[in-house]
Amino acid sequence: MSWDYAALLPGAIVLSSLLPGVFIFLLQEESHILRTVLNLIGAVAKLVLVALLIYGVWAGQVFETRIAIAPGLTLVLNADALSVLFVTLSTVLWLVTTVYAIGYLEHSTNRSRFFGFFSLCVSATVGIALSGNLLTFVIFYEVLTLATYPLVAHRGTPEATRGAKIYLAYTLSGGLLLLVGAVWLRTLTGPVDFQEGGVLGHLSADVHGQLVVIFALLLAGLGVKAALVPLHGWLPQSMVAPAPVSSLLHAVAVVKAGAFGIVRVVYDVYGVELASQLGLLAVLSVLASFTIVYGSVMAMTQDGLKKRLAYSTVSQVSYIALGTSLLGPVATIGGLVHLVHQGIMKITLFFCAGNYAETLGVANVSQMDGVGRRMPLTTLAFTVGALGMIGIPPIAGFVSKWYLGLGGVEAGQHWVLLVLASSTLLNAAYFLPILYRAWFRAPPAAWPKEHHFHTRFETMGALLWPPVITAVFCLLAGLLAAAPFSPLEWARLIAEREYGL
Amino acid sequence: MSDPLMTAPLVLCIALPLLGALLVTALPRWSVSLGIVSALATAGAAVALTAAVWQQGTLHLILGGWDATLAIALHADGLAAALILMVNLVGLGISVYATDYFHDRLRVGAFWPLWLLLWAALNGLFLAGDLFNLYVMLELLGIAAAALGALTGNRDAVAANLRYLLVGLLGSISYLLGVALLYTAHGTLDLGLVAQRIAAAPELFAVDAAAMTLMVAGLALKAALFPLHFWLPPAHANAPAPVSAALSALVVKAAFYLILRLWLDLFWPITGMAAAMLLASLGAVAIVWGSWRALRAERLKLLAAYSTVAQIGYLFLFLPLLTATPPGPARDDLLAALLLMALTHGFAKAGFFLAAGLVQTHAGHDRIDDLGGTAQRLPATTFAIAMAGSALIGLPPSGSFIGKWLLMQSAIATGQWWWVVVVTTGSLLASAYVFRVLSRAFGLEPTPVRFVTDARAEVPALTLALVSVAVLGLASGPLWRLLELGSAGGGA
Amino acid sequence: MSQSTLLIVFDGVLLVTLLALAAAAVLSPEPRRAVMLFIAFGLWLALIWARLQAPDVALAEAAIGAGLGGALMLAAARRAARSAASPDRERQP
Amino acid sequence: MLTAQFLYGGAGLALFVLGLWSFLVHEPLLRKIIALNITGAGVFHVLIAIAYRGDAAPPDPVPHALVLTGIVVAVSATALALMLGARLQDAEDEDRSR
Amino acid sequence: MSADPGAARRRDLSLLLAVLLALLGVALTIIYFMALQAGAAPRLADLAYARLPGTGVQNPVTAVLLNYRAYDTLMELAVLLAALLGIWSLGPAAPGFQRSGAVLAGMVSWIVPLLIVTGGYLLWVGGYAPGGAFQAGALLGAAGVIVRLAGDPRAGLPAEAAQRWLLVLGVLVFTLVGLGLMVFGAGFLTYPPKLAKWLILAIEMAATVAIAVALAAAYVGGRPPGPEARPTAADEDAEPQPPASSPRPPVPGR
Repeated sequence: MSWDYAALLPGAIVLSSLLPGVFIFLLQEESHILRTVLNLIGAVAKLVLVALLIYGVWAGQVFETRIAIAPGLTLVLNADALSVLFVTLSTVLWLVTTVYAIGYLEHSTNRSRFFGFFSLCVSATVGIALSGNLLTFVIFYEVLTLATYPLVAHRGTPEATRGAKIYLAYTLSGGLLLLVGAVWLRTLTGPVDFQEGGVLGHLSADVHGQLVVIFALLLAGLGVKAALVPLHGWLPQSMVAPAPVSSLLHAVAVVKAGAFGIVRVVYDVYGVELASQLGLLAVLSVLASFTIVYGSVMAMTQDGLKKRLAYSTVSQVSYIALGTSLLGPVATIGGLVHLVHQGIMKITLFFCAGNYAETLGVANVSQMDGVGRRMPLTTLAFTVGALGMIGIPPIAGFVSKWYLGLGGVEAGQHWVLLVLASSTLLNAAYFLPILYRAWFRAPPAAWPKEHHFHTRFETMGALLWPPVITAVFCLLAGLLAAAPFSPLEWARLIAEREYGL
Repeated sequence: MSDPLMTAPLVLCIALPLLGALLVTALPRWSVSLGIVSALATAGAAVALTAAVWQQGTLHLILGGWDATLAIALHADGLAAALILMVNLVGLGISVYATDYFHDRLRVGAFWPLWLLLWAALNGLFLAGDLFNLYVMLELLGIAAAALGALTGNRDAVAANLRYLLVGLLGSISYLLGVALLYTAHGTLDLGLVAQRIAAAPELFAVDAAAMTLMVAGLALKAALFPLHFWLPPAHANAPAPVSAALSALVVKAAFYLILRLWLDLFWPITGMAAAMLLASLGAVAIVWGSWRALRAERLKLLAAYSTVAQIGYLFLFLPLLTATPPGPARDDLLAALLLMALTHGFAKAGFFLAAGLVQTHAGHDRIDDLGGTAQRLPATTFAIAMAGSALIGLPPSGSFIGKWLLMQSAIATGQWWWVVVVTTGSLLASAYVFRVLSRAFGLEPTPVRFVTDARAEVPALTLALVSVAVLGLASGPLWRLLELGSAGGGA
Repeated sequence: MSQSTLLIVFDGVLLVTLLALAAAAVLSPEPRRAVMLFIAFGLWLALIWARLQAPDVALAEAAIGAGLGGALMLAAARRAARSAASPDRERQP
Repeated sequence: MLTAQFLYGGAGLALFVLGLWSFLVHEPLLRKIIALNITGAGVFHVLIAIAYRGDAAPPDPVPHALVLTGIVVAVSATALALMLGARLQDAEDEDRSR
Repeated sequence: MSADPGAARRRDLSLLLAVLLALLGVALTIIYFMALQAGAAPRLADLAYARLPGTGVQNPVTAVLLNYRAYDTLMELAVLLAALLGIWSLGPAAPGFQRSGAVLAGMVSWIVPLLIVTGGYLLWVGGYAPGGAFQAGALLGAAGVIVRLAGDPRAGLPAEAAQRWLLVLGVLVFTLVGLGLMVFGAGFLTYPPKLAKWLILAIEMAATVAIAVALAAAYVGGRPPGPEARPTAADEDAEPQPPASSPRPPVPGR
């Protein structure tokens, strides 16, 4: 274990939110300012550290923190291009969400508990992103489950406890399957780190049967968090959580952790070649496609805004899995870039949904008539996010879909276009009516439960600016897709490395 | 080896708590302060002992300066040292907690001497290198434990601990008959020498096997291996919280340690796959049955007690894996994993029971379904339960996560994949019972004012739970070194 | 030869009596009777141990095992009998 | 000498089994305690038997010492068990008279 | 025997157990025979006699108990102490039996001194003849039992505070001698041959007192009756055991 800068940085990135989290737990409930300061210090410090990391990785530096837990069992935090993509997403969105949450929970109870777990949750996500081997990945994956459970249950209502219980039942079972798969794999490979191009190439064909079973275990474990149908049941149920939690769960932490795990397993454990050869990619692509369509169909039937968004997540996250399942760098780029794009778009939508609920008491689509006039900026942000989801250029979502479609063609899987097209139609079918209501219907005489904040804007600043900022991100990610350090360019870098181009 | 300074910790680990017990017996008015001083001194001796083993390997001391066959030996290898360290740190935590828990002067006076005697017995048992001395230690342990368990004086507690006492006595008598057979056949009582003679006399297989059966059966009764666990849940659930912690975390562990010691060091040449499989199968049933009953338990402490039944089961799963694994790194991993599971459970279960005691004190009861408000009012206590609970489930980064990882790895590698099914089932059930408790912490109660409300009781619970989660999970490397130093097992 | 045979017969009689006493103690449902038989068993055991050249242990068994153990059991038997006979009068001062 | 050892030891084993049986089938506390004491006495008896080395040779003192220790341990446990039983009976009497 | 099915089932069960255990007995006897024939014959006997001259005593059993395996004996005294403390933790003793017959009272006046004298004698001869601390302690304890039977609620023992000191005396002297020897470089419980006799005697005397007091106190059956033993109401209320889940019956005040 060497203690130089390159070996410390990944660990420091995890600790930058973990330590404030621990202190926040110990704070008294009324220490509002200290808690806010700790939160922001952690978020900003992490951002600075990640910036250093990006620069270093771009410059070809190797960052790796290794801690031996026990002989042969090593905790590895390693920054490769793929980790950096996910770490950056989490870090940026955490900062935004922290600001949002501070505003959202201003008069809530149990805030020390909430922000403590909130920090733990982000630490776990960043840990997942930086994991350098399966053991580390499993550890952080489970910690994430534990850290998000209290957030889902936070409100303490019977529905919240129930939703949290369902969430836990799904994720813990999934975690166990993942664990078994990881352990089994280890008995075949010994201790190995993730590696671009996979680490199983040297195994003899005798164990290929075992490898298929192991993949099934890993996929089942990861699929729970990634909400692959039929393992998605927890996601709509956990909508009882407060809005910042939903935002984080859907855009960054939980769902993305599952999708990211699938990417890791396919590219850096099995290797695309082997996975394709074993027929694993075909299975994955079918599952992903089915999930995409199913999620969209279900979303159309929901009246609750958050539930509709939740099913939309089910559908959209599988774009990442779909991109991963198609052989060829272009599809890979599409999947990876959607990891980021879906994140910023979905978090925008959830922030807006939270604003509607918090400011006007509007929680259902049917109540949204005329919200655009009452809350124009929020609704503008919502519109950007929704159009992006549908795939209207020049918003981020278009870029993802374009590359996915192209990748499908490149891989010779033309049916992918069909999936994408039907999904796009369905997306339009459940988002456009909302936009129509919001902008073109007359507002009701009175909102269900309106709060007046003493501000000149439509709602409290801490609630308003986060979605606006993320909406701007959505636009920029689409408009500046070709600029250096854009998500797309970074995804291209990863794909080149994975395919050894 | 015979340097008295180096071997002094061996003696002090036993003599100090014993002296402490005498002083608190003779001077009941100062029992709390004398008790805490003794606890600190004992824990210090244990740390010194572990440090000594760490520095120079196995410690061996023949008392009285006589021939090894004639006298009693004290013996500390890595396995014993690691367990001693756990027992004494947990013991210290329990002691600090107890200063806050007992308020009635009479019970304070009754608790301390018995607790220190129990402590002396635990240390003595881990360090004993003599078969008959182990019997005496077992009896001291059993009597002190039953007396402590009945301390509340209520009817359920007395009835349960009376049964515990009788069952324990039966177990020790069975053990003693085994010792008598071994003395008859091999003519000495020293553990190491008997081991040599067993290895050298394969023609006495039947005698040794019978002795092993009697001894292991007797100890399995004390270790509450299914179906001999029936006495444990009521006895542990009805004892005062610090006592429950000691019984569940330490006393049961001591009986298991002895089984392991006999299995690895004494009977290794004659243990076979069949015997190992039998014990492991019972362990597997214990895991499922114990977890299931924990899930159905209505009271928090009863839940914790059933969880102990399940957790002991895990330790037995290692036996067939050890049998199937040839000496080498894989076997070292397995032994370390076994030790890690035992240590983690020690810390976690103690933390759990201490926290449960706090909940009980504050709520006036420990019915799980009605705990909502209390769990929320005591964040530190609930945290302790949560962390200890994660360790019981085997979630990362707890020590039992590493233990289970290595256990499953070995099960797959040796083709005994069915234990993986058992472990996952047990983990799922454990998650269910732990989170059944934890979900009570989320309710519509008013926000607690501060994190820690009752430091002297909450800090020990929290610390013990924290050790089981963070320290053992993330820094278990030293255990490998300790085990390497102490020669545990027929392979070495 | 004949002396050793005699000895074995003697031993046999000692042991059969011992086992009979133990069986009687174990089988007696009446507490006081069982305890009395147990004490007799203990004393007989002490006798046998003395015959086996274990006088120290014989003394201890007679005094501690049979004597004090028996006394403790007798007290318990008396308590059990009293409690069974008159559960209500038990509480009166 | 071997004969005597075998005979007496065998009787000890018989006592062990007898006590064990009684412990398992008889419910009342006092009977269980008597049974345990007889089980223990059986084991002690085995030890005394193997210590015996004929009338000519002095006996092995080590098992004797073990048995002495065992007797004291047994009486301690018996005393505690009986008193716990008495405490239990008080509680039960109380319940009944309520 | 009644004809109810439960009793019949129990009888069947006990018969079945009897058969199984009889088989166990037979198996054990065969095993025992094999063990006897293993040829470990002298076992520790010869060695124990060979080392006897250095032990400070001539009675080989005392040599094992207080020298070779003194540590066992130390812990055994701790077992006795633990049992007694357990008994005391259950509450104060019942008052003694009120009436003692004239016969008993008369017996006490001569049997108690006799027991005490015999006990002292056994303690003294323990060094070279059958006897020793345990036997002596048992006899003294028996004297206590008789005194108790004759009506003394304390069985002739002193007040609680003094009793506590007497109780711990055996283990205390034993441990302190052991530790003292360790401090002076001889090793825990390793007696120098010259001092062995006297150290063993000191330990035995302390142990005799402790054993006698413990046995008599165990017979008394609870904390010694006396003014300080009575729990106050305030103490009772402070106990954290909640009344709801565990109704604790009051300490019996018979």
